[in-house]
Amino acid sequence: MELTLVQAVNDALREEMKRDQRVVVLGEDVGKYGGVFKATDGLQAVFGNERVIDTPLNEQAIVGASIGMSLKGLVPVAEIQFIDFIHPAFDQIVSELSKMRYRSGGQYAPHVVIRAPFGAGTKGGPYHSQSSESYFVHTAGLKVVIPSSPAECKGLLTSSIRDTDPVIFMESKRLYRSVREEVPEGEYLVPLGKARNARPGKDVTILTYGSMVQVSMKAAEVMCEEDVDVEVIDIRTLMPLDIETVVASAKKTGRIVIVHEAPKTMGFGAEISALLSEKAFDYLKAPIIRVTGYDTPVPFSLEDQYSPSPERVIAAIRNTMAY
Amino acid sequence: MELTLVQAVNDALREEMKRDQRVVVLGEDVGKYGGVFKATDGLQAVFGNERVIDTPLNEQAIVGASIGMSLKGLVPVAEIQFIDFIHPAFDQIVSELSKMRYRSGGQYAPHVVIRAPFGAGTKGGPYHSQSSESYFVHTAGLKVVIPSSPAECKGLLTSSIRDTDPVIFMESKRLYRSVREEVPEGEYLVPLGKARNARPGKDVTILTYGSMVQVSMKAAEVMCEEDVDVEVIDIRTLMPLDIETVVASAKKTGRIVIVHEAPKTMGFGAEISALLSEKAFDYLKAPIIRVTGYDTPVPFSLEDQYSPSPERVIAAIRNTMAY
Amino acid sequence: MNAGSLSLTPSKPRPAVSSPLTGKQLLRLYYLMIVSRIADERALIAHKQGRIGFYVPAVGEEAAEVGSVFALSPEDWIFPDYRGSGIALAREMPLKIFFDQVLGNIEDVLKGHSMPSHWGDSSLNIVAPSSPICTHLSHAVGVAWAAMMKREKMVTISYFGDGGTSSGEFHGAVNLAGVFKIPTIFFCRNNQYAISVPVDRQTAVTNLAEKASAYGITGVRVDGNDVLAVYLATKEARQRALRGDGPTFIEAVTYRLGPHTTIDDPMKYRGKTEEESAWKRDPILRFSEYLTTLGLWDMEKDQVLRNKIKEDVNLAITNAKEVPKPEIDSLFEDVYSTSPWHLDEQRMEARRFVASKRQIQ
Amino acid sequence: MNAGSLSLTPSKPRPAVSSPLTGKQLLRLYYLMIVSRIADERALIAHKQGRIGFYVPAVGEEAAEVGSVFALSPEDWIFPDYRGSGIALAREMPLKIFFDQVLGNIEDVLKGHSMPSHWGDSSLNIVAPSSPICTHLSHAVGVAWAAMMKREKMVTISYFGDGGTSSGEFHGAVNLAGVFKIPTIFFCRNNQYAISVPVDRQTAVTNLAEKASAYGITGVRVDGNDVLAVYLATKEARQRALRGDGPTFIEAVTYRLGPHTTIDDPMKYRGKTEEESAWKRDPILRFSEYLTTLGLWDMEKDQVLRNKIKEDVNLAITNAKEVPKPEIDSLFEDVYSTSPWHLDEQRMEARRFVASKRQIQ
Ligand SMILES: Cc1ncc(C[n+]2csc(CCOP(=O)(O)OP(=O)(O)O)c2C)c(N)n1
Ligand SMILES: Cc1ncc(C[n+]2csc(CCOP(=O)(O)OP(=O)(O)O)c2C)c(N)n1
Ligand SMILES: [Mg+2]
Ligand SMILES: [Mg+2]
Repeated sequence: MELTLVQAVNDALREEMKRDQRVVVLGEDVGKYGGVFKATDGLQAVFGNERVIDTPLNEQAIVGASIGMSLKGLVPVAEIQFIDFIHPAFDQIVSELSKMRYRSGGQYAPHVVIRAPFGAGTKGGPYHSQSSESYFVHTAGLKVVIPSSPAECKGLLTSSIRDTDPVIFMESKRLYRSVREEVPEGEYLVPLGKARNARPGKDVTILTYGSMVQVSMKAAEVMCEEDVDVEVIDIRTLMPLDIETVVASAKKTGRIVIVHEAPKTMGFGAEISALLSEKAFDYLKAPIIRVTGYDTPVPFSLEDQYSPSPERVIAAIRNTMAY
Repeated sequence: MELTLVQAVNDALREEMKRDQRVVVLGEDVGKYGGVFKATDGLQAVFGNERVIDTPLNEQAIVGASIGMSLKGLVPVAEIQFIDFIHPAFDQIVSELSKMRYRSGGQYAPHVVIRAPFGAGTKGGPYHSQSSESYFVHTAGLKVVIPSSPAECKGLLTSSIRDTDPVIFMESKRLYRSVREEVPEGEYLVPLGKARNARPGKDVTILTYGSMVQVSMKAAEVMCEEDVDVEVIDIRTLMPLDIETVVASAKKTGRIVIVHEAPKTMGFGAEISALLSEKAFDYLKAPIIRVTGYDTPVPFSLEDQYSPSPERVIAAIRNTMAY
Repeated sequence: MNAGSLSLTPSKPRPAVSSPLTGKQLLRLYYLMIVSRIADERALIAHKQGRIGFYVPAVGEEAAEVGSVFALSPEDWIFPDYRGSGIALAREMPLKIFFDQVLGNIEDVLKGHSMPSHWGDSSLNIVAPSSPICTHLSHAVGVAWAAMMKREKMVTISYFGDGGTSSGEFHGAVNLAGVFKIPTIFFCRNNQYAISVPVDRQTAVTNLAEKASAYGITGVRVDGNDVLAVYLATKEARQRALRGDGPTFIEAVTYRLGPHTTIDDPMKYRGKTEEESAWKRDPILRFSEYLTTLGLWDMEKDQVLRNKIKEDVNLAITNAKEVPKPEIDSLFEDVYSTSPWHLDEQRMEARRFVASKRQIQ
Repeated sequence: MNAGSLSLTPSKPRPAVSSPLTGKQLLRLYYLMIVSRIADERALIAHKQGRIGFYVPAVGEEAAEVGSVFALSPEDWIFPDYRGSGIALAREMPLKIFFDQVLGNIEDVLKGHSMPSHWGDSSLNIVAPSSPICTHLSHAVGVAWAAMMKREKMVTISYFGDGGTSSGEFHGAVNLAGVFKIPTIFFCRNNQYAISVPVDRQTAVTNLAEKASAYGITGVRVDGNDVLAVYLATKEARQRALRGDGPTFIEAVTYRLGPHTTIDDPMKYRGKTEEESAWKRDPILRFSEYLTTLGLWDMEKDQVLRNKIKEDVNLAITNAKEVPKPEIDSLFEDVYSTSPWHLDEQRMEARRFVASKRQIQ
């Protein structure tokens, strides 16, 4: 069936809730309303309001209660309405969700997924556009997953729900309805921790994820005309990173462009760049280039200028080729 | 006068409160008790409980009220008891403190300093030992300052209080009482945004900050015996970074070791490494090495093993020299 | 705690026993409510026409917003949330400033940085809000605290919704204000919903004003569709604050007659009948009937006034639409007091790309 | 809300009208309180001797901790905070497990990962706490919620201090529990201080149990030095929860007789006289007098019991001290369910350095 990304989220939740009684969904407006983006549309009608729960407006309690539920054998999938509103729950995430297994010597291990839409592209201004993955990748104990297309999304969300570690699952709003693709029906899994070679190439490697995969693919197509053969790696799981795939591609091409929407400074590109200079130093033919969001909040009016465009990626590819 | 680092904090606060009526201090236990580390000891007796304020146990209100006070012309210096307990205020910091100037087009600009002790070394377990600078460096709109010695601390804290941008000022607990040094009396400023060459050298550059400067200096001394001349740069201000000093040293030595206590993945070392591979690519003679805390919570019992030791820095120096 | 419901303009119109305001003031109040209503209505239409990208209407909550602002002095600082059209306009924000903000054009005092409907203007002592719920409450506490230390006679007021009372921010700010008897007013528009979530799913206490008792402060529940009742409750709260008797939590019981924002569809979570019965309690209708009973107002005047305001609003929207968007450099302004090297670098990069329009779709 | 103070063991000893417990149970309660007291006292001494690095005593709060735990069933889950010696010991945590945790040795069930005094053990349904204030309250809500969905007859209880009621976490968790009538108990040990901050600086409401009314739940204020009153209040709360009547907020009014932790000096913020008068309300003294009046106890028995427990505790400390520290690999365990490549790499690195003891000082 052809689905948009937000429909793929819905489908994955539906399948897992059907398959596994332990799975519950909770968050603000996720029930009757089906979520402000309709990601949980119709679930309450099917699974009842005990398993699809409209909560009060308090993100820390949503995450905290999810942790508790999971300790008692449920598998909560919490929705945070926008990743921008996850910060009230930051203490729960940093102090509890990520560290509970550790501090209890493995006795109490929260099995929780937090889903949240992120990224610019929908004219949401400074508080409905952020890309906050860095905070979570830096926090040991969390897994961080970001899908780039509807099918990917279904497979990765299903795996995230089954994974026994806490997962921050970030969904690009820009992709929610802009693409449709064939998504396998029924059970469909894409493993965590494995990157995807979205476009094999030999001259330059683009390392990217989420909606920036599309942007990078467009840039790659354009570069064909200039006879530059671009490889695009869809990172998929930022933590744990598929280091083998990333390093292998870097060694092959020796020219690296990293693309993400999050701000540059301490964005995930910094970590990839550092890892590659540790693990592929002798293979690098040019400086690793980061094409990213700027180190500013996301402005309302100039949002289009904020996010990396194919043009910016192309310029980076040309730069690295010319080096 | 010879002071410890925590006394230097006290001295800087005292001087600035004397000089500038607008400066107020607030936080948990900062008043009568003088702070759990005694950083604000005696201030309430001198400046009264209107300017040295014991607050209820709520970090978000401490930061939020500080923002408000500053909009009305005060200069609040808020203490968060441990950086580990700053997370309840994370939304105030990420959504408000860092973005208010931006979203208001410059109309409302919070002039606030948040001080917090950080780092391992005092057997505090997972929640009294963290080094959280990454979160703040990644958040555009904040400045981040970490002093490495008592005199540095006084000068940098004074500058932070006078700086009109919000500053996260992180004080290494490990240094609080372990070193004493001559600290200038009266007004003493060390500018923000300028790194310090703590030990000129020509073979290898160590980039570090906070208590890791000491650790790095020890490693550097040992390396003399092996005829390796190590330069140690004390970053001081992580945001904005003194890129000139960092790049100049990297170009000079071509061999880089970055040392910090924070976890490796997405630690500040990642950003420095990425920047240097952008700006000094052709000068690098060996992979940039990061010597850091591990990607785990800080354990109670094995805390000593967690933090970078001179031995680990020495091993990194030997590795880069042997490359 | 006074949690009894205050009502001065009874639903069945009859002359008020004694109005706290002069006839001129009553008409001014009405005028402000109408401006707010029409600005919202026109903005919703402009959104449907694709002329405005996003908007948050306060339709139905005009009595709560206008009545409370009217009770303040210009030196009092106002901390609105995103649902602040009635607040901004009651503070006499010019329609030009109002709609320049909605369009985020180059003349917007917020430089197009903020989302539409996040009005603020320092010259009016309206602090530009963020979007996260209730983070501004502690700012209002801080400003009032500083004023108290400086012995300045002023109060602050923060606005938020019923849903907001569940947030940790609410708790921290109100508790702090209670301990230090901060001269501030916490003004809750209980419009019955937090997007789709009804207030009885938000908290188990039916009377939100009860929450004040957890903090040892005064709580007042007021009919939020009664502009005079709101005015009086706010006025009293202001005096209480200035007297040194601490903060007040006001619950104004009202109803959000429109959608949550331009991207909401209330029919997904509540019925037409519920909305229709709520329209019968429309605060503007009620106040106009009251004014009519007092002999201060009639249908004809009403039509003239509405037409005039409609024109003004339409013009302001059209004009705001014609003002160009901000220049690329403004993307990098106001992150810090001065631009650090990395933002200089990034600005240079951005400039390069802005010239070449996007070509790849 | 029942905010009246419950008192069953009046300060002036006289036989209780009717004790809710048998003589055997009363003696057991007393025994548990004494174990808790002596464990704390011995730990403080061991700390002074440098044999223990850090400790959080609950001296003075034994009635609150032991009395409430005694009212629970083993299947109920307990969420203590860092001041939980009486809680752990009342749950019959063996002294070995107790002190292995304090030492963080290789036999510690928490693998030495957690700080001392952060007791937890899944076999006792005690959930290992973190240090940040009140983050565990919503966990207790979640566990009870899940149990409710599974139709399991159990409740959860979370412990926290007076200071904790100011946190955003408290607000979020209690409000949520109220809305969904979650079978959980919020147990506040009001020991008058949050480190140095007295409770009247923490909140403007004098009666913390009042806070329940903000959430539409039952609030109970109980004499926290009266072990039977605490027991009864908790028992009732448990029944209320199981009946489906929702959560209870219990404020146990008590006093922290010792320091906040081993690194605190209470003389910096309160006087000797205040402490001395508080010692007169020592819950153990009071309960022993009560038992004596009942003819269940005497000085001699007391001495024998105390000596025996002292020996047990000293032995447990000595033994725990002798157990070696965890191995280096354990530093990298339990971050994830399985170790990712980067932790494998880091473990290898760490192993290399652990062999070579630190040489540079
Ligand atoms: C911390 C946070 N969480 C979620 C949101 C998304 N959100 C925006 S408005 C809203 C409902 C607010 O309801 P209420 O407080 O009653 O105010 P109203 O919109 O009814 O005026 C929600 C959930 C947000 N802005 N901030
Ligand atoms: C979020 C957070 N802020 C600050 C601290 C530091 N701290 C530890 S205990 C404490 C006081 C707690 O007082 P209370 O809640 O009354 O409990 P008590 O210690 O008296 O049992 C503080 C401020 C913390 N642990 N967590
Ligand atoms: Mg509402
Ligand atoms: Mg206390």
